[in-house]
Amino acid sequence: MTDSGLEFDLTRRIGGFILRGRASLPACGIVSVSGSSGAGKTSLLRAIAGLDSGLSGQVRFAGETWHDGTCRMPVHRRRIGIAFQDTRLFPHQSVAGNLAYGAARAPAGTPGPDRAEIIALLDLHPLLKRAVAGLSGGERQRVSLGRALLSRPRLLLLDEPLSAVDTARRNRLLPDLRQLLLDHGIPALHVSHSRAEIAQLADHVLPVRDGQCGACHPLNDWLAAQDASHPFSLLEGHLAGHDTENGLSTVRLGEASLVLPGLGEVPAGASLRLIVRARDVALALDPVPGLSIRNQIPVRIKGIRPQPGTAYCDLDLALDGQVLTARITRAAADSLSLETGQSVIALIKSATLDPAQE
Amino acid sequence: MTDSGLEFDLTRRIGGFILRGRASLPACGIVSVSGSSGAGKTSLLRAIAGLDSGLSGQVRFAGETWHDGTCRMPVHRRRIGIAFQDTRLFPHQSVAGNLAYGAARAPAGTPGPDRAEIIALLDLHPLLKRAVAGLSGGERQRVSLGRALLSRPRLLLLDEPLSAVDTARRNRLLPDLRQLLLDHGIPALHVSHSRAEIAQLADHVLPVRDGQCGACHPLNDWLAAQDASHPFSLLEGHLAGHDTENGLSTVRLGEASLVLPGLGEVPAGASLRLIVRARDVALALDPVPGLSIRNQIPVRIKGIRPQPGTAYCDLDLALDGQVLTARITRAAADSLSLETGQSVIALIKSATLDPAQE
Amino acid sequence: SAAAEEALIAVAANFTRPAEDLAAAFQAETGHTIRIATGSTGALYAQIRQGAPYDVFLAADTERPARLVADGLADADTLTPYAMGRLVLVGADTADLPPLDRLRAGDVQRLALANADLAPYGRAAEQVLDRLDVCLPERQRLRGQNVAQTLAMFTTGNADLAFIARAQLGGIGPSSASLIPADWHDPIRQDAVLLLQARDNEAARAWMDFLISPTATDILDAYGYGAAE
Amino acid sequence: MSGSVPAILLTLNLAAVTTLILFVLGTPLAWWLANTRSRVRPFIEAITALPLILPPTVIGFYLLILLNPTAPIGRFWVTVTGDTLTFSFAGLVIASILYSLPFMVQPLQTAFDRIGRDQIEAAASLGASPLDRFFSLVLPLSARGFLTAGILTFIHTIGEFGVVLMVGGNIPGRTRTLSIALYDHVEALRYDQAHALAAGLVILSLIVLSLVYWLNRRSPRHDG
Amino acid sequence: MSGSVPAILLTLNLAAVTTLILFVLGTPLAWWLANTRSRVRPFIEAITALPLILPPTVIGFYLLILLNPTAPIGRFWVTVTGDTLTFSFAGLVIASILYSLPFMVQPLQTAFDRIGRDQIEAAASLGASPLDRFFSLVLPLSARGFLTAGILTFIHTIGEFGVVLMVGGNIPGRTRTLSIALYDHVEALRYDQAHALAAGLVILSLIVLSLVYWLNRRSPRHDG
Ligand SMILES: Nc1ncnc2c1ncn2[C@@H]1O[C@H](COP(=O)(O)OP(=O)(O)OP(=O)(O)O)[C@@H](O)[C@H]1O
Ligand SMILES: Nc1ncnc2c1ncn2[C@@H]1O[C@H](COP(=O)(O)OP(=O)(O)OP(=O)(O)O)[C@@H](O)[C@H]1O
Ligand SMILES: [Mg+2]
Ligand SMILES: [Mg+2]
Repeated sequence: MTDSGLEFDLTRRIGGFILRGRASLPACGIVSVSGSSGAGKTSLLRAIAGLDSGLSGQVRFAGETWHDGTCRMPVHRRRIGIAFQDTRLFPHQSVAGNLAYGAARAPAGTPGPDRAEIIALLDLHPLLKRAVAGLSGGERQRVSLGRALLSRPRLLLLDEPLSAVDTARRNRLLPDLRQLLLDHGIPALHVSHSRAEIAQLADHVLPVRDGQCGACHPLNDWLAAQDASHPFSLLEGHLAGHDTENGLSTVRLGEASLVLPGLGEVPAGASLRLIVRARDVALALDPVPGLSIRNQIPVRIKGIRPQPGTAYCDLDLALDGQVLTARITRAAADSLSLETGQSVIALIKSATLDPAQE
Repeated sequence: MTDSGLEFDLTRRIGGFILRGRASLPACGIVSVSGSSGAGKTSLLRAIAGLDSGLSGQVRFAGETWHDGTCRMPVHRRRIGIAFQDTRLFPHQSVAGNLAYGAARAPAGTPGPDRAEIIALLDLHPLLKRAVAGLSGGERQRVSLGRALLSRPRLLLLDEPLSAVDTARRNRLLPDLRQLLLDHGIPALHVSHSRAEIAQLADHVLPVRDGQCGACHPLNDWLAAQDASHPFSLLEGHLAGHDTENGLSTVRLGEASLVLPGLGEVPAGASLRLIVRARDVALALDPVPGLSIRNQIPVRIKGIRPQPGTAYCDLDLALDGQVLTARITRAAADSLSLETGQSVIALIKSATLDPAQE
Repeated sequence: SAAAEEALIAVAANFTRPAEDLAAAFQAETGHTIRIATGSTGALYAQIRQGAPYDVFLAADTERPARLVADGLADADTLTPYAMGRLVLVGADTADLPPLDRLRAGDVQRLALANADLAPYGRAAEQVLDRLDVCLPERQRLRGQNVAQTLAMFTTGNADLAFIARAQLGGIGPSSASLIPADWHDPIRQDAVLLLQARDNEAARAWMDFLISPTATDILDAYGYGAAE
Repeated sequence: MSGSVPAILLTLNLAAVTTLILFVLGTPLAWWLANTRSRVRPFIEAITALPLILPPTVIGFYLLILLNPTAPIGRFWVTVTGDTLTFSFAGLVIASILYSLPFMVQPLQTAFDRIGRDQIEAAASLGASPLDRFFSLVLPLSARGFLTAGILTFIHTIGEFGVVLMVGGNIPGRTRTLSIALYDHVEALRYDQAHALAAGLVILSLIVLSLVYWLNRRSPRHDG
Repeated sequence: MSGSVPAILLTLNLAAVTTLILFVLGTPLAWWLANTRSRVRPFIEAITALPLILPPTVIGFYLLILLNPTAPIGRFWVTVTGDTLTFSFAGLVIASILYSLPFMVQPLQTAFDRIGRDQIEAAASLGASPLDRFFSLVLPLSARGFLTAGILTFIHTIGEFGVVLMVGGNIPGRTRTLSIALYDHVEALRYDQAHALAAGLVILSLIVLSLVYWLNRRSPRHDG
């Protein structure tokens, strides 16, 4: 058994729609499948799960052949957990019965998250005795996700698993879900229309467009590339310390440091990812006193990229070996006479870095 | 027949869950029902539609009694269009057949949007001949919404109608949908977990929490009040002119003016609503030269509201009769020694005002 | 009157074929039309009691016609025996011994006979078995509801011997038969009766007369029915 | 075989009329049974299954008693139509309806049972009245149930024999159905004619049934 | 009535055995019919409906020919068991199975037809093998279909009469079932006994059936 994860190279025709995909995904971590409605995300997940006939090509997982031409491993032997887009709970069983269904069928002794953990994660306790029929849309999705997790899957396929769950709960849930998957080494393929959800869950992103799978990108590249009108930068740093009185934390990025709110529970020294929206970064020629913006970081302009068709130009700013992108209006860039190589001050409001904001 | 819209005062018990609601909604415009998953939003819509038995209280619409104690008008006579959370398309009919179902049953001569209009709005043309079984999640939702619209309803109930539609398409669709409903004078009750969707569609918001309907608020009040961690301000102004070279527009707010990108199509003189996120507003003691932030607006501090449990304090800034809210860290406020009554400069990056950003 | 009329005759199922031949001859002779409805004697009796539109009842026994008379549904004056049944024992023609000898010798796996409760041929067969003192366990006795079913059990190879009516012999393939002496059992008398509702039906009255005419007797003889005394 | 033509026509007529009437009577009954929350439902369900429990001839016997011109129902029929109910086509139809009732009601109820409220609610919201919903939604969604019910009823009426024989009385051209004719052939030892009639019946039915099922082959399965 | 006890026991035994065997045989057949895309499906469906088309006595007649000890099947049975197939309990069971087949297969197929692939796919993804899926999912979701099929089969076997009479030969305690006993009473003009037996049968069935339907009253309806 090799160390490889999911590999596939497949074609499927459904009516007038053709799905084509070829990718090799890492053995662990979460890959989000992104694409507009009708792009073929669900179809891709179904093809990988082996739910559809008429598939040509290959699907391999962890060195095991799941599909090769005509030879096909039955779905139930693949040990995949699927959270279906339409939940598909069993109407004749209670919530507890649904949760137990997969768990009871997992080979004895398989490692995986245990029931209590999942129930706590998804807050299922108040629902356990309920019939499936009376659940609300979001409750159904949580049960469906829990059922998939409890079947001790070797691979998780999550098809818009939290689209009916409110943002607050989703924001609470996603980091914990991610941690759980990483802790138990369960790789996942995840479909969502919400950029925020992808950003919080994924390691990689697999774009799908008109039935064509693109190449798999690391999350940051995708976040930066996928939509030029919402550029981000991802900065790696580590926690330097907390200012508990003001509720602020300091993150060191090499020489520079950033102050931001609300990381109270992260231990000092832990490494962190910060997502900084380019539109939230302003530039000044010199440090500015008497300003509410506390993060004033010296950077050097590496490149200036005017964005045709918009009012903007984007600036790549060198920050101690990392790149911070700023988006300002062209008019502002002109009036400041910014040039490549120039040293400037990047201004970032702490409030825009709050991880509690979606 | 009075000019009133939907009025209800109802109670319903389902298992351990109790729904209580009392409201009087305007005769036209869109009311979004907001609340966390399981709060009772779907139950409220069902109660209004008359889909559940065991309801006590009253429901009246446009002066007509729909429900009063034991007397109940049958659902099919109420002429409600419902886009169900789980779509409920008819599996034995094609997409065109589903769309025609409601249309064929509308009383002849009822005014309402016509078929071509709806098909264009929802981009249903490529799907018309398709069987319902092969549709993707988002496609199903569009068909379901179209079916409800085509039944020439007097009231629309939309239960998370676009949760599986990608953001780009949803952003294109929502303003047109809103315009269509206003043009035809169809009032709607709309459920969504997405603040962006509510912000684009609603006139009023009806919060639901643990089965209790709250009071109905105008959209701006709700946007401001509903979640203290995301304060906004809504500024009314009018378009002063365009700088086509830089892709910028100027909006006058009394004495002050704001520069922002991307309003190219709005005619000069038109009045506008600008949503300014408090976290995007920075403060300076004096005008700052050499800064990429172009909007530097003199304001007076009307109030300072520290936000306990967070790193922030929010400042209400008087701007020519309107109020602009700024959120900065308490540490910054302290170091600038800000006080009520003080005149300061509000800094707002143009990029954060872009209406194209969600 | 000379006008041709029509009569509906209820006939015990095992008498269907002779009845058809009789009807043809009757029609040729009188010009009246006869239609035949068949059924088990018990069912026909029940139907007549419930108003069935039959004109004449040709029963397979004497009991049911007598009861109809007692019930006030049939004309007592017309009660006529029209045939005497004869019992035969049939067996495969490949056997060395005639069927009766095989029965005596106990060389029988399964014996088919009619249900004595329902069919006079069954009662007669039981009397023969008693008389011969054949002790055959119950499970070797196959009982048909009537002689037709009894015969079917034999013709389909499920019984090696069967007590049937001599009139049925013409309908079966090669086999050997032993005619049972008439005095070994109570007479198997079949009675006909005119139903009261057909009192004014010329065809029906003519039919009752025809039944005991020489033409009819000849036909019945050919089928193996003894003449009624 | 040519002698069987009136019997064939009579039989087809009887089966068709019985099936049609049972569609009309059985559908609302099955729908009610599938939807009611009434306490008496199990009892009514039991009653609809019951006509099978007694042997046909015995049912026929009791029907004879019930329908004869001196009994209330039979007398009413005579005064209305001038004809008796027993030993007539009308009587055969009543007997067949009664005896085939379970084959109509039970498969329909099975089919109705699995139609969720969801789609019905959607149709109601689109302005469809209960009757409209039934025809535009329930009927197509339970097509297979109607097919099963119709075929079981039709075929059972064709093969039915004991009840018909008893109530109808085997009157040629009037109440002698195909199955009675076939029975007569066997009873009268006309085996050749019986074989021919049986073979014809089986082959014809096989062709017709295959055709019906073939036309229905696009079942509403796999729709979710 | 006391004389009817062996007949009652025999009948219940026959109906139970027949229903059980038909559950085992009919379920996979119905499942196959509900799922296959094969071209021969309509033909097989027609065949499963067919045993009803011939009158019972005639079917019995052909079964006698088919099963008799000199025919291949009958001979085989004799060499294996030492007993003949006709006029034995085994023969009755075979005849009843054949004759009740449509009542088992058709309602089951109707029930299976409306189970969507969705749930089955979900169960497969949770590690349930096809057989496991059948028992843990299909079976409970088509409970009503099984109930209908079981009851129609059981009751039809009880009321069955023509076939059983022919193939069984009315041997008391061995092949004389209740319906034959009842028929005998009517034929032999023992009306009082017939009435008593029929009334007993009807009342008992009504009680038992009501109970069964009552236990099943929580139908899986309204689940969507
Ligand atoms: N029989 C068919 N004929 C034509 N097109 C089909 C057929 N079946 C599916 N499709 C199309 O395949 C496409 C992919 O569907 P899929 O469910 O994979 O989309 P998706 O990416 O999951 O979308 P969503 O986000 O809306 O769920 C859809 O456009 C759908 O219409
Ligand atoms: N029989 C029942 N017993 C107890 N609680 C019930 C029952 N039926 C419904 N409920 C509860 O009623 C609440 C309201 O459900 P509803 O579907 O209205 O929620 P919702 O606001 O639409 O949620 P979502 O956004 O997830 O769709 C849910 O918490 C649900 O669990
Ligand atoms: Mg999808
Ligand atoms: Mg809901």
